[in-house]
Amino acid sequence: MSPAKKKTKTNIEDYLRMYTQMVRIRAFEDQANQLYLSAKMPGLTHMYSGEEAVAVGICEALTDDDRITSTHRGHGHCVAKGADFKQMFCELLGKEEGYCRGKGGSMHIADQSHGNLGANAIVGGSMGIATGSALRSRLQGSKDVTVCFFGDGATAQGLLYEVMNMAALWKLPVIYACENNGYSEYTATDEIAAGSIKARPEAFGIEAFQVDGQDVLAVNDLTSRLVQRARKGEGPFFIELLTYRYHGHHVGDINRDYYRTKEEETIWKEQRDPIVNFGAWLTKEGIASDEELEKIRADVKADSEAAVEYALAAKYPDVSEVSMHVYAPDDAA
Amino acid sequence: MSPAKKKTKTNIEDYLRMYTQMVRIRAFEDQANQLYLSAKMPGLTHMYSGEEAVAVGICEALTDDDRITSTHRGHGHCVAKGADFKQMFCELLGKEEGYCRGKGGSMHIADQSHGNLGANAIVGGSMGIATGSALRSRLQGSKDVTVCFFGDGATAQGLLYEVMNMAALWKLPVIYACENNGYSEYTATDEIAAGSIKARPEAFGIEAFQVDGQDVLAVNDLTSRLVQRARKGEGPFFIELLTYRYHGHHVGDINRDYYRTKEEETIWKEQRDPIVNFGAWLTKEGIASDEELEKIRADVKADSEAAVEYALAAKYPDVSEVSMHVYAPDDAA
Amino acid sequence: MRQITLSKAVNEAIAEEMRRDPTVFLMGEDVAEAGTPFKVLSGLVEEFGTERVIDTPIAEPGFMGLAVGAALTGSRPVVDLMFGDFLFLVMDQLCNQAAKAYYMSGGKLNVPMVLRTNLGATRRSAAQHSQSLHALVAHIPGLKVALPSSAYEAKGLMKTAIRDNNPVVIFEDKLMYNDKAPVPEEEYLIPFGQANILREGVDITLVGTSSMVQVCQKAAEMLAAEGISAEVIDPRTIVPLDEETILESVRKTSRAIVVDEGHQSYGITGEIASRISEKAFYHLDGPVIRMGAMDVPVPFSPALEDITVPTPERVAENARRLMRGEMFDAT
Amino acid sequence: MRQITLSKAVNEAIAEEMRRDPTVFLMGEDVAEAGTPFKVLSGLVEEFGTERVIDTPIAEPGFMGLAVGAALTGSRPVVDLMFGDFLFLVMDQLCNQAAKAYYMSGGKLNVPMVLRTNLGATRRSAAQHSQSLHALVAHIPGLKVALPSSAYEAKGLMKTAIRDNNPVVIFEDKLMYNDKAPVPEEEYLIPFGQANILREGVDITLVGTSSMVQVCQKAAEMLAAEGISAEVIDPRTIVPLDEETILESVRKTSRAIVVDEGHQSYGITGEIASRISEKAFYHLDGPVIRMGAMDVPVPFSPALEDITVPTPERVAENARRLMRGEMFDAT
Ligand SMILES: Cc1ncc(C[n+]2csc(CCOP(=O)(O)OP(=O)(O)O)c2C)c(N)n1
Ligand SMILES: Cc1ncc(C[n+]2csc(CCOP(=O)(O)OP(=O)(O)O)c2C)c(N)n1
Ligand SMILES: [Mg+2]
Ligand SMILES: [Mg+2]
Repeated sequence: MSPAKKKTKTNIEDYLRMYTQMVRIRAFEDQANQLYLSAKMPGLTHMYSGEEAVAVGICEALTDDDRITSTHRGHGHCVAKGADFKQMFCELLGKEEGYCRGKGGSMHIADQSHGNLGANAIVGGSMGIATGSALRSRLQGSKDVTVCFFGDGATAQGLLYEVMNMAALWKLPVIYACENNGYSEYTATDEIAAGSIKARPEAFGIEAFQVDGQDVLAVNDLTSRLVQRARKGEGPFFIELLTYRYHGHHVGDINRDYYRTKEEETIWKEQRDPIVNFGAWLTKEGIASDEELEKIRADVKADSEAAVEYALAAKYPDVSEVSMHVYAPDDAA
Repeated sequence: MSPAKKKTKTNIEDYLRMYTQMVRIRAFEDQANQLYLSAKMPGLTHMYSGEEAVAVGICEALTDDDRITSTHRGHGHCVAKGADFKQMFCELLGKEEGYCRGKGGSMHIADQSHGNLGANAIVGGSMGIATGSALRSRLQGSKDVTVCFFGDGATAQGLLYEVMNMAALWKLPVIYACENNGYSEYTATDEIAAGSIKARPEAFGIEAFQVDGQDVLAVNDLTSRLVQRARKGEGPFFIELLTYRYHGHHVGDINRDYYRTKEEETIWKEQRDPIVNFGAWLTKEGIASDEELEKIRADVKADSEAAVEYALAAKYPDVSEVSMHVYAPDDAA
Repeated sequence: MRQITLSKAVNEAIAEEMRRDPTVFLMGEDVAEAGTPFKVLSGLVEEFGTERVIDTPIAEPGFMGLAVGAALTGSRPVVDLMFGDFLFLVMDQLCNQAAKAYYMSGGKLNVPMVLRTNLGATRRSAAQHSQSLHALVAHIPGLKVALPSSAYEAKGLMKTAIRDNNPVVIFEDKLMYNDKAPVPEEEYLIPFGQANILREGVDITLVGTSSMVQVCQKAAEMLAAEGISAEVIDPRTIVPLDEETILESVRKTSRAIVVDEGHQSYGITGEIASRISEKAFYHLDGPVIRMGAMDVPVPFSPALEDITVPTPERVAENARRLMRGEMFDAT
Repeated sequence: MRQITLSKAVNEAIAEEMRRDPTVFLMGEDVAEAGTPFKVLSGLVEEFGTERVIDTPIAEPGFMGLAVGAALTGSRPVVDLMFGDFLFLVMDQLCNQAAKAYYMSGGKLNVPMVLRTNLGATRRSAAQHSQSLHALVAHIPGLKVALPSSAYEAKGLMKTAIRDNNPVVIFEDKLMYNDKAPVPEEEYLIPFGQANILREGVDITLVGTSSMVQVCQKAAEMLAAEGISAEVIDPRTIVPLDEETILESVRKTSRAIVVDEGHQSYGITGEIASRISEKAFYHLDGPVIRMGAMDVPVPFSPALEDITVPTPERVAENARRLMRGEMFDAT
């Protein structure tokens, strides 16, 4: 664990909140996976388990005024940015009380109230959106920063280079957060990314960093510094976060032998788990006891179960909603 | 002038051919400009004058089997790759004997017989095409190389980064030739390109070079080396050629003061003209006399005038051609 | 009333809205000092500065993406796309992102932005600078599509577009930039979904869009000289489409020709003609005739280009045949 | 005859053509070892190697561009686009480049390539993974567009597409990948521009495309039970369109419904219905009814998604009303 932060009263709260948030993501995904396996969830979904330190380390450096854009693997970002379990599960099940009234589902979940501009089912599709949000911040003289999450596979999309060029030219307050989990669907990153990912933003004059994405404190420290600098007009920035997804590319991707080994999975899960390792650090440093952490996990689990129950019982939108929300009304209307 | 090449019998022929080809481009553009100003040419067009050493230096390093893709500013590439004046002027005037039977015009002129896959009116639009031609060469075990011409402004197109990534991953025999003439329409390059153009391909693991685009020998030497290496599977490569366009962005762009100074234009024209400087070197080295060069210029001028006359008198395609060439017929047909 | 060019009308509309609403800004290639290659936006950067009139790199997908993000978070961008043909480059940002955000978010996020671009052939600009691609965006729910047919419409529709809370695509006819029309000094807006009846008539309805409104007007004049009374209707917006005005006219005239500059097949004319055939079926004296651009890429050669688009002569000829009750193939 | 899945049929077609012609190769995301997420291409990399079954980065515009360049210079690429919704990303390379090269070069350069992708909603995949966007490409001259409606068509049309000298876009219905149909062991090709009459009838013509062919078939069965005899026609390719077969049928039945899974407005149904209304006008007993998908982004919620697409029940209901001569609004 990065020892950059000192143990103070405030930090202790921060640490425990980060721990809790990571546990919440894991619990959410475990429930979502169960819902899928028991055929209670429509469609399919992409699990964030294993990458919790990335979303939490970053989002804990942001305020509700700061925006994020998310990806197809977006539940983690959504939880980390402050979303509520019930509304999330309702959305995943297509229920009226979902964040998007059931119209978006897992791949389009958004949470306007906490600055989550939404998941995106087009790989790289939100790179422009994030950069545009930062442009709006600059134009309106606001201080908010936007973080754009995307995967290593998404670095193949030309859009990234178009928007990084503009962000660099105009010094926009945007942070590109590349979650490098080593795979793009069923293909290893080296087979689809030439040269160096970090050198690419640098060629556009953007300061770039690489960080251990399993170390929530390292992620949070770096991001906090960059967010402060971005607020002062020193952006944009690029962070490559080295991480790993535990599950398949999506919930149905069960046989993975042809593209990655069981050993590799085991090493990441057993030696580099961001929650286990952070928990161990917290107890070693005397910040929390095993029992306290155990209670956090138990509470979160109970919460997530209750939310699932709630969502399963919640009602679907009325059929009349099908043609609502195609066009936003006039302000006068 | 780069002294890299020795003065031998063969080289003398090469040198004079390069000189002639540059003179041909200039003469072609002067005629095209006149046609436009006298309202004999339909549409509009983009002049290559000033950049001759780029097209000639590169294309003289290629064979007819090698392919190029060209741009909206494509007459120079077309001439340099071996095209005939008559068919070119016929195309610019929309005549049946044009390279594209008058259907393409200035912005789509192509010359299949010499490996010119065509000009493109979409900035960056041929980056994929050039790279795909190189992929075909690799797949079919051919030795030909493809050169992709594009401007500094075109480096803003994300497509470039998508295809460079694939070219680098698969070691394709393609050379990206970035004609940096300092402007993208009415905007200076620094205002639209962040960081370093040359560092961008390097970030994808592509060897990149910068060369004086007004020095035909320097361009030709570098390209010849890279073409040989690309044939051996050591590609792709990227060349940034520093050059200048004498005319406006297009023939109608007359008042340019708001985006570039008269002084700047004068310096390039009077001190850095690729034809004048190469001519001076040829006479200084005793390769050709002033009279010989003068005769080349006079012959080319006469050729170009004759071609214009021919094209003006040539006939338009029959109206029935309007619905021909929408679909290629079956091989059997 | 004063007469101003379409170009000036667009410029005024944007300037007025930028004065009124500080969240409106402009972006695109060479929109600032150069005022676009068509010079439509000249003078705006002088008034509003480079913060609100932003020159972008040649990165259409990229700056469309930025506009969507800015619009989603409280700005009102007006994006300039130099040629309608470049729409193909921005389709993902426009159709997968901008068009769907309001729906996918269950009404929580919306994208108030304008994409202004152009259409129209016969400028000798060849296949990649001459297309009329409005049918593509009209097919995508969530987008509104406006087709001004004169300076008056260009101003009124642009102002409405900027105030609309949805993504709106406006296609100007690039051959019309210098055409003048009466435009009031006073502020006015043209509501979306209200067709304009340019000329009343009783024998036949001519529905024309954008550049084809003038073509229909000229055809109507030719027909009038022969005693055929044509009604000319300009829908002004094709999404939303003012179906009622068109249907009412056809119920009266019993005959209709729909004229549009997009390719004929799978385009605008099919939709409008179908709605007429469906909903005014028992009033029709003959088939609804469609006249779009030929289904060929736009050729460069002047000898070929001009015959790809409908002309007043051909509209009038089809009208005569329809009047005579001939059964014919208009294509 | 043996029965195989649509997925297997596509796989066989590509394998056969790759064996026959060494210039044919495949490229796309996860097409090699993974055989695509739908597993349609499983086994091909084992037979043909990674040189001819090429996994690409997630760069749709880029690899479409590569395919155009390879096709222009002597290869015959088959490009796999994982979801039809990603068409928006490749429109420039497809529509400005591939579609126009033959024309712009005056017949000197051509682009023999196949873009295979899919369409179809009701898979709970939400607005960006459920679209049926075939109308967009059908509008662009220079492209051919095939819509297989069963394993039999999928194989025969794919083989024809690969041999065609033009860019062809094939949309498979992603809900049909596991549906089986009789497919001969012997080689066969299905020529483009030849509609298939699946069921003969005298009272009403049902024209259905892709996924909607089955819907029309089911509706026809329901109607048959009530004594209404429906003819069911599958155009198989919408560009070129076999207008004659459709017109001949309607001239016989005097009534028609056109059913397609793309959005209804400015889509496929408008074109086909218009051609019928124009060219069989004097044979029609009632308006040609169009049934497309609702003009809304595809919603995720199962409670909403299913009502956005035409169903056999609704087709049958419209047919009954048409038979009764009712005047009604089908939308
Ligand atoms: C434009 C586009 N192309 C392809 C896909 C299909 N797809 C979904 S996720 C994915 C892999 C993304 O890899 P990466 O960016 O590394 O994110 P990860 O899944 O590893 O989090 C692909 C190819 C898509 N959704 N959008
Ligand atoms: C996709 C696209 N965007 C914009 C344009 C309009 N346009 C034509 S040339 C040009 C500038 C190109 O600059 P550069 O690439 O540097 O080439 P140069 O003209 O300097 O040779 C622009 C913006 C276009 N043709 N295509
Ligand atoms: Mg990844
Ligand atoms: Mg330039």
